[in-house]
Amino acid sequence: MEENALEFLFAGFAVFWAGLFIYLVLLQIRLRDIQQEVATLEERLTESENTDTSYGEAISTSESTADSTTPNELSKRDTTTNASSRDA
Amino acid sequence: MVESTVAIETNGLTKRYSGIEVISAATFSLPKGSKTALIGPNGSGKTTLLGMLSSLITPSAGEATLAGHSLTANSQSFRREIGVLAHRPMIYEELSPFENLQFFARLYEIDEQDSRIEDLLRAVGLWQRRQAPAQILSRGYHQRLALARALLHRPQILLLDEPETGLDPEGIRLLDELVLRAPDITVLAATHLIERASSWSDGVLRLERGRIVEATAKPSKTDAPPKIEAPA
Amino acid sequence: MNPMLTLIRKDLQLTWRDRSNWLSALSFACISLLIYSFAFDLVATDLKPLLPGVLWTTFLFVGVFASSQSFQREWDSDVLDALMLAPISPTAIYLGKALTNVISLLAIELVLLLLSTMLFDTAFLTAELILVVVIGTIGYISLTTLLSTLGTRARARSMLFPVLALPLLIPLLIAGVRASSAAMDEPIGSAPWILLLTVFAIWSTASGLLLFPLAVKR
Amino acid sequence: MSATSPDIPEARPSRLQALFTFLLRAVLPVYQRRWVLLPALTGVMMMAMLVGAVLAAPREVVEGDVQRLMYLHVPSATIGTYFSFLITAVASAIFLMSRDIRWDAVARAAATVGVLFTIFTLATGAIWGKPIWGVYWSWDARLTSTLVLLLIYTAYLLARSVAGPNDEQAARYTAIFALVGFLDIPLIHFSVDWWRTLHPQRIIFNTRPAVPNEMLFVLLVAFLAITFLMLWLIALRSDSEQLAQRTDRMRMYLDQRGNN
Repeated sequence: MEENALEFLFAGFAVFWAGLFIYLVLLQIRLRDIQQEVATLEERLTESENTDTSYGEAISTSESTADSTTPNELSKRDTTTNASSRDA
Repeated sequence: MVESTVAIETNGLTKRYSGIEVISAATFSLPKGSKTALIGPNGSGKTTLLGMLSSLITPSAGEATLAGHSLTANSQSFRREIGVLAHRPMIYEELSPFENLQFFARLYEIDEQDSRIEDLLRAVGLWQRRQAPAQILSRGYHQRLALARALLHRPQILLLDEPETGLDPEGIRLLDELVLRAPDITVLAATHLIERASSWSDGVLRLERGRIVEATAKPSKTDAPPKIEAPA
Repeated sequence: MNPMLTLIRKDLQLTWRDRSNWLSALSFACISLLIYSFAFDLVATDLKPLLPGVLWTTFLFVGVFASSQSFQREWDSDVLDALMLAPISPTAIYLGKALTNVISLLAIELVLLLLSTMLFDTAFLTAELILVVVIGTIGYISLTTLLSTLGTRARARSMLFPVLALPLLIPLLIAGVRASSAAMDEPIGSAPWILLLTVFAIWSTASGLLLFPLAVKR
Repeated sequence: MSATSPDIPEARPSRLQALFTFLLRAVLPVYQRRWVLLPALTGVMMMAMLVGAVLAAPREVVEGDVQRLMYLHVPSATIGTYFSFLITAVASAIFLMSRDIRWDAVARAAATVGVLFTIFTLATGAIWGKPIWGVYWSWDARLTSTLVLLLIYTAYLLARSVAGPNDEQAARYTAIFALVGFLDIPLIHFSVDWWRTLHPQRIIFNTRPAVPNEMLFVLLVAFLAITFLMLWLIALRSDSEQLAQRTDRMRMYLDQRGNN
């Protein structure tokens, strides 16, 4: 074996960090898609004039409510009038 | 076992598909021998409700008892008491009507199978075509074969999902005679033919967006049957 | 287990009635065997150790593709619900279907053994080798029958099924090839390969029995 | 997993579910503060590993500096791969029992991270092997087992991605596949080990003279670092998958409300 196989050591570490980097980029793309979907949902919600009061109830029954403040939680505060009255 | 007068009883039967409540807290009870029409617009959950009652779909919450057997126990004897006629005929098209009934008769372990099969095939008018592979028979005959299969093991309860689909007038007459007017069978049938329903049914269950909005034991002949709010 | 026999009888009757399915699987097997011979010129004496590998890869490919269709008939005409409604346990449905697959695949494999005896003039139809083939077939069929319940859902089922099934069967492939070499008394070391093959068969049947009801429950 | 304990349907609160809920409540306070604990612990430990591996650890006399890849390779091969596939199997089993779709999200997240670490293991193993054995891939027993796991779990992710995030039946099917895949691991190990012994023996790199304890200490640090990194990546991924599930549910609700 050559004594100073340093370039292999760096190659190994480079692969590790590159893998992590790619993983995080994929995660970011996934979150970008979800943000996009939330945005379209909000548009559909605002333009549908009769906000059905059972909207909040149907959604809250399907997931327990009090969410910890996750950094990637995309609960943008709704400025529009009709959607903000619902508290999860 | 005391002879209970209730054939089907549900308590808070619910089915959630990925968060959306397809059936929410259905609670009703149907007396033995009663004929109930299950009506409601498309997508109101009729097929899911029948699917849960026939133990094909596991409920997300709540329970039900059919013919004295609890649904959640899901014992095999429970399935001997119910006959099901679904949207599609659910028969083997490569087998002939006789072979289809023979196969299911063996599964249900019916005694003197051949005579029972012959009676049923004659009753639904398939006796002449009993050896032909089911493929070449028309959709109506498939539905009649499925009807014969549902009655094969003399169930106490029949769950029908739009039984008239694909049946010609003669077939519908058979359906009425064999099932809808048969004295001792309890029937819960989802149907769109509301006006026909009043001719055979002595009760109505109306479903709207997964909720039982009307459960009348005796439908009055006026077109607006009294509205009884089912306990939410 | 009367219901299981009824199911097997019905399945064999149906397989016999429209034999096209089974015949196409048989021809696929023979053709791939011939393709190996064209590719490797296996008659040369020093290539003998390759033969178990050739056999087992053909078995696996035929087996996986054939058993991915096992519930096809039930889905096409929605009969699976009728079977679930019958007073039998879902495991009987699984066992019935798995045994039918084993019977039809064993038939194909025996034909292959016959064919390769002639093609490569080595004795394949020995009792030991047939035992290994039977245990191996039970091993992979019980797994592929469990996995074939995927059909009801994924649209890209046909290509996805081998990708799902084959990696899980790698231990069986290795054990099968080594046990077959041992059966043809090739020198392959002292590891008890037939034992590993049997353990795999027992494990896959047990997981099939336990998990099948969960797979078909709606 | 959202912060409060998941609403497990109380069909029959068996002892098992009572124990399970009790355990969950015990873990909950730690769990709720995961977004503070995990980044901090991962950051500190990864830094310590990096410094330890490259500087503090003594140079291996036989293999030279490339042996420092051990601090990445060994933890990835053990904790990173097997522990995350264990989480996948456990989450799939819980999903099959409780039919709570969020556990399917956890299982998918753990499988994704598991696949990532199998790729790390194979990559660092190959790079480490090149200077020592002169060849990148030598069908070494452990690397081959990791390769088989990579095949199985990429198939799992592929099968799951065909269906939507909230598709319960597809989730149930892939949960069963994850269980079978995990139970396959011992069989893979035996078959690959016995199969590999037929190959000409190469000096496999873990039968070296006793490892000096500085190395052991850095290795321990590396193990902790990889564990926290894995848990953090899984938490990130599973929360975003659950977010996708919730938005998908909202879309379905709006569609359903829209058309009737």
